[in-house]
Amino acid sequence: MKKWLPNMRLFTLFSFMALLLAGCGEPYVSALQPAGEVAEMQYDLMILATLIMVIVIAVVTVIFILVLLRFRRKKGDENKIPKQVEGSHKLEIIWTVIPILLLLVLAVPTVSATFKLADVSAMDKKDEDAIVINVTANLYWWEFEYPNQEIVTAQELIVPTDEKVYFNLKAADVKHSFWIPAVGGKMDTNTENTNRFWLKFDSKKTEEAGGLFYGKCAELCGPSHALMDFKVKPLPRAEFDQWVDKMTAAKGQEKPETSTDVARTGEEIFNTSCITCHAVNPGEKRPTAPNLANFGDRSSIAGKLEHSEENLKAWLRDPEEVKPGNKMTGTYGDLTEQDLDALTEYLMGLSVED
Amino acid sequence: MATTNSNSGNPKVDLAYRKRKSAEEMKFQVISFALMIFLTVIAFIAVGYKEYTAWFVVPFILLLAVVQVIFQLYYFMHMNHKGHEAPKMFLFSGVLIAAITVLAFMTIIWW
Amino acid sequence: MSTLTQKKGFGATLWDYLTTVDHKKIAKLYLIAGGFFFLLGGLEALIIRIQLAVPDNNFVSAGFYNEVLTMHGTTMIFLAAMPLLFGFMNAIMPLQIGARDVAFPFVNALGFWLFFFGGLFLNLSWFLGGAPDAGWTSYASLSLHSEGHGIDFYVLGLQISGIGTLIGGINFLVTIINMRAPGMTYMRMPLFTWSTFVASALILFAFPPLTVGLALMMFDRIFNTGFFQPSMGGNTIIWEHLFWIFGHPEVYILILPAFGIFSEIFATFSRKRLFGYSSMVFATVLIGFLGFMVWAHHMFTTGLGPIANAIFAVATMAIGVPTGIKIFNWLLTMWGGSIKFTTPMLYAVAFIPSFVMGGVTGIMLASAPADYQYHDSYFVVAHFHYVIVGGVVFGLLAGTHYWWPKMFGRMLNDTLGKVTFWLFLIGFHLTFFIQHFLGLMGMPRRIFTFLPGQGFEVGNVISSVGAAFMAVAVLVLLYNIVKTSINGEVASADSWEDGRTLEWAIASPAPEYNFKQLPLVRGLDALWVEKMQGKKEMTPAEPLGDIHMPNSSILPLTISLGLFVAAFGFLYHDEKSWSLAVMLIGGVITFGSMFLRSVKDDHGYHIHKEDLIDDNNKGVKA
Amino acid sequence: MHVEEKLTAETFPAEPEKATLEGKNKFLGFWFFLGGETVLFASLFATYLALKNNHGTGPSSQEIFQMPLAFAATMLLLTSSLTSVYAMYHMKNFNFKKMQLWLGLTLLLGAAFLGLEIYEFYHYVHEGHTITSSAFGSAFYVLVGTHGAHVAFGLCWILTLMIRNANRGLDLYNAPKFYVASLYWHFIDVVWVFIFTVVYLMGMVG
Ligand code: HEA
Ligand code: HEA
Ligand code: HEC
Ligand code: CUA
Ligand SMILES: [Cu+2]
Repeated sequence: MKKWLPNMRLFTLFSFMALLLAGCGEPYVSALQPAGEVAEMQYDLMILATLIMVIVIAVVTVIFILVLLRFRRKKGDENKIPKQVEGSHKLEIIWTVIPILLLLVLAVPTVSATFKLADVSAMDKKDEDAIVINVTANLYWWEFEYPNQEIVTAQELIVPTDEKVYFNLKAADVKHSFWIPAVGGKMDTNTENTNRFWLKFDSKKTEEAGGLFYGKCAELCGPSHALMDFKVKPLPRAEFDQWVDKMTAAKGQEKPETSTDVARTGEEIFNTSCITCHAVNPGEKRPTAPNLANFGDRSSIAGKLEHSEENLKAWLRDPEEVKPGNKMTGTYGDLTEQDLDALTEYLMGLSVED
Repeated sequence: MATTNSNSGNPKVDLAYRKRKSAEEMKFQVISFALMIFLTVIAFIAVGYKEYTAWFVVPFILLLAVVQVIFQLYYFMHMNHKGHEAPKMFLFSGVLIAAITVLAFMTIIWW
Repeated sequence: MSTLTQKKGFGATLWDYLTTVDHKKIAKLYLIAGGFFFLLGGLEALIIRIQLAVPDNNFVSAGFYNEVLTMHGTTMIFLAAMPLLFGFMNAIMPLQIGARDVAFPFVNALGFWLFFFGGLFLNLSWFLGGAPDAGWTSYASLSLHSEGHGIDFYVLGLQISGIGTLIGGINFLVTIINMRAPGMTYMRMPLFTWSTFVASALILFAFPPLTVGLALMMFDRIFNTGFFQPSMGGNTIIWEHLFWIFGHPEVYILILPAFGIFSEIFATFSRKRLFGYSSMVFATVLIGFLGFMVWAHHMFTTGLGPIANAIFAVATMAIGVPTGIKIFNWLLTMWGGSIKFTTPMLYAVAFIPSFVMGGVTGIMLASAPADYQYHDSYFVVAHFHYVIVGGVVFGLLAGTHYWWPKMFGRMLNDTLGKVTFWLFLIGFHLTFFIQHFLGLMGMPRRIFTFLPGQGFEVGNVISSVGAAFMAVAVLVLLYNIVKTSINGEVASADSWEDGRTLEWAIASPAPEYNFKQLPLVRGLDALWVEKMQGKKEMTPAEPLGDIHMPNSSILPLTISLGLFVAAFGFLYHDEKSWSLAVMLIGGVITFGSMFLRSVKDDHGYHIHKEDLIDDNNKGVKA
Repeated sequence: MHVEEKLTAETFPAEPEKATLEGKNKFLGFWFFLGGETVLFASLFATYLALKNNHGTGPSSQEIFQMPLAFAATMLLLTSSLTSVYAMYHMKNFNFKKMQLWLGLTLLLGAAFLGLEIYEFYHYVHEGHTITSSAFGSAFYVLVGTHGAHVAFGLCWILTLMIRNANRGLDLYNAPKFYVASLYWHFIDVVWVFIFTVVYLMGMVG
């Protein structure tokens, strides 16, 4: 008996399904284009499940079509009384046992993956080398703290590629959920405890996706839940380390350098109106607002707008227009167009890169 | 219909029989009451007497509570009588779901 | 017509319905109120789909979208699907078991009015400062954070209507156990009755956790307790558990009666007895039982840990087995039958592939690690609309066409019915199939808008077009109802000619006492058994005698009205000076009515034998 | 047979609560209701168990619970369960007077229990243990308070029944009502058994 034959067929079907589903969506947001070990494990489970489900649907459909074609009431049969069948034990056993077997095929990898994905034991070992990031979800913005490196950033997550990155997840106000679809499934940020999980960012896939992944909030959290996006920038380990060094270096400075006069005016405005909420030192955590230390290096504004001067002005002019219900609206008085220009110049200059 | 429960044609005889039966049953009720009081006292003593560890006392008093409740249900609430099949089934289904709920809350909400 | 229901003026008819305790009239009330809420929920769905048709849309604001979304889910589940099913249970189940009424006619009416006033209260939030906006699940952190009174409306409204549902469930249970006609053993009960039974049992055990959850949330919001306040040592996850311990059984409360409706329709229009009757019963009970063991599959990403996730994942998958038994039994019921494609049968037939699609995506969701991806994405939205619309709504539409003649005495137009069917079927798949892919492509659910450039545009516009098809379908159905109630074909007792169960043995619509003489049931599909022996009607099990009937009463309405009034007092308790007075007035109305009910003996009345014989001459058979 | 028919000890059936269809329905429906109540209280107990150690800055259970008080309350309620059994015993024997007497006793014991509970709450509030002091406080008052509300409702219910039927005596219309009221009373006792065990005793053990 050729045992490999069904395997072969299964394999073909498997790859066919994979092909069908891949290429769906954009590589920087789609769970169908997995860009890391976690997403891949989940993707494989999805494909396996889909495969089983296609079998189930196929069986049902075949019987269904046969029934509909063969047993419709035809002309002349109006008075026919079909045989009143009570049931069949044999058939009933068949359609109890086969689904159980199919489900077992799904259940075993499910259980094993559940435990694999929950394995964060490296976090307890105080492994110096393991990258740990404390994520705090706030109403419509994300804070990323690197406790071992003692630096803080917001809105744009920077991680090393091709190694496990561990996350502590917590919410500051209401429940949110941390999700980078292309890289792995989500984990809720609760208000009363810290959840932990890990992700891995594949360097090749990062490149294919253009170097940047989209992250999302996946738990209804208020009006701007839809806009509570963040960006993820995976870097090769060496570059990541460089970034950390620059951030650390910037911590030492009293205050960020400002180059032009306009920027200096901006700084003054900032120091009167904004500093109460926003920190500009990469070592400082503020529960009130995103840390802006490396704002100039980001690829988006408030997680949503493209990073440009006009958009920054638009945000400062009326944050409510951009993100309804956000916590910055109406907290800093009116700004004139000159103020906006100055602030923009200043903020765009907040950078740790050269 | 009132006399469908009688066995004999004579309601007087029947009444005497029934009264005797009720009295008999009442005796059991009083006994179970005494036991319930007894169990309660034991439970209070087990806790009041501070020598035992919680690992022993908690399951022990829970057991006493369960026993006591069985007395209530079967004697005071007559679940030992016939005609209680449906109540039994639904009460125990309720107890099962109750147990799952409590168990879940004690195990998977730990923070 | 019976001598007791002659033509009346509008006022008298209205009063009749406000005070009725007749299960058939209460059924109509459920159908009207539930139907109204379905239109409302559908309107909200249309707003959702218009807003999401194109990226960055401004049709509605973010805050308003959240209200619409929350009210769509809440209205559809609590105020449309469940009451509509209750309508059919009320109308049909007593007939199917050969009973003259339900066990507690008064409580039956009370259940309806509680539901109605609860739903009314909830929807008044639109006009009184804003609807609830934390999703139909109303997770605690967000709902405690939510400003205004929206969530208070949710909590109090659902509490009131929930009590109504609970007592309705108890009523059905007792009816089925105590009121079956002679010979109607458990294993001869039609499957719709069986599924009513199991669904009622689920209601009995699932609603108390919701009651508690809502009460705790009310205390937290109104009296500043700390159940869900982490700063006070509270824990929001408790709400999630309580909600889902209720919430998961709830979805089976919805689907099981729909399964029951389909079971009747398959057998009737295949002219064949249900294949594997006893395994169908067994599977129904098993689904109900397993329904209580799987709630945490809605919380895989909450962080319960791998052990809990693994257990709940496997338990959830197990439900696929009994459900599969049912699917195959239905297919085999049709196998070898003589299938007639009436409108109800079309829905039943279309239900099979549609529901299986939704069911198997449910099994996919049950795979916990993969659910980390699916959860709170449009994949889940697709899953549950496939099971809910493809299962429950199809069931409701099928039941509407199937039992309409029995309830209202006129047939619905079959051609228009088929137009509705095809439009709805196409619209349904158009709307929801594509959503599976949207979810996998990274689109979260409950978002009021999405930004361009993420690949979500095409899918969303297709989905919105589909919703338009469904809307047209519903409009055609409404037209059908209006048209046929003016000049529709008058229905005979056995309206479909292939009726098998007892409801088809009596006139359409049924006389107020249902069965003049209780029927003697001699097997499964009682009427069919008689028909096969060449008889046209049931053999009576008792001689003709006086029939005992319950009295009408306005008290169910006033009891519910009192709670409705008192709820306003609670809502504004520390805001308005009149709140305490309103609370008291409401309390007086409710408790006063209850007091009246308990001191005034209510022995009902009798329809006399002579009047029944009279009826006979006018052509009503029983 | 009519439900209002005047009966004698001889004609009174052995199971008066189930002699009519209305009675049977009431009996069964009430048991189902108790099944639902079981789950309701389980949800409250579960919540309490999850939160009982989160007393924050307020007092913990060990610091405030008073064993003698809990013991006295327990004895009162257990005894009231027995008195209501006596009442049903006399109902079955068609002795209306004695039934009313024992029911009256039940009411007194129940009222005493409720009095103790109110006193206890009053005392706790003075100690700084209130419904808003911590999650523990909230869970405690809502669980024990829900039970207390059941007791209060039971008292009103039985009292109404006694007054309403005082001049009428027993018949098959009110016998099921008395019967289910006593079932309710026993159920309240069942819940209390778990409250004194889980809340008070386990609260002392820690
Ligand atoms: C009528 C309503 C209904 C029904 C019947 C179901 C049925 C099922 N549901 Fe669904 N579900 C919902 C309504 C429903 N659901 C709703 C409303 C939500 C979202 C709530 C919210 O968050 O707002 C939800 C969410 C939901 C989740 C959580 C997703 C998430 O939020 O992350 C999960 C996870 O396991 C799940 C699983 C299932 C399963 C396994 C079934 C099973 O019962 C399905 C069983 C059926 C079949 C499997 C098909 C037939 C079987 C065969 C042909 C036999 C062979 C089959 C196999 C071998 C697989 N559902
Ligand atoms: C019984 C349950 C039920 C039913 C039947 C439906 C029916 C529909 N649902 Fe809904 N839905 C839910 C239960 C249900 N839904 C739940 C529980 C949620 C989750 C909510 C949450 O996240 O909290 C949800 C969420 C939900 C979403 C996700 C929103 C989001 O996450 O942001 C969407 C989006 O497409 C949607 C669409 C639809 C559509 C198009 C229909 C269509 O099938 C509707 C078809 C009906 C009509 C189109 C009616 C026609 C009306 C008219 C013709 C107007 C006449 C008007 C008057 C006279 C008043 N639903
Ligand atoms: C109440 C405190 C508060 C004040 C005062 C405040 N902000 Fe903000 N700011 C926030 C919050 C909160 C956010 C995050 C908003 C969101 O994304 O929902 C934010 C976001 C921003 C962002 C986008 C950050 C990013 O990483 O994309 C910029 C830029 C910004 N603020 C600049 C300013 C400037 C300039 C001022 C003063 C003129 C100011 N803020 C004053 C709270 C404040
Ligand atoms: Cu944060 Cu949604
Ligand atoms: Cu579920």
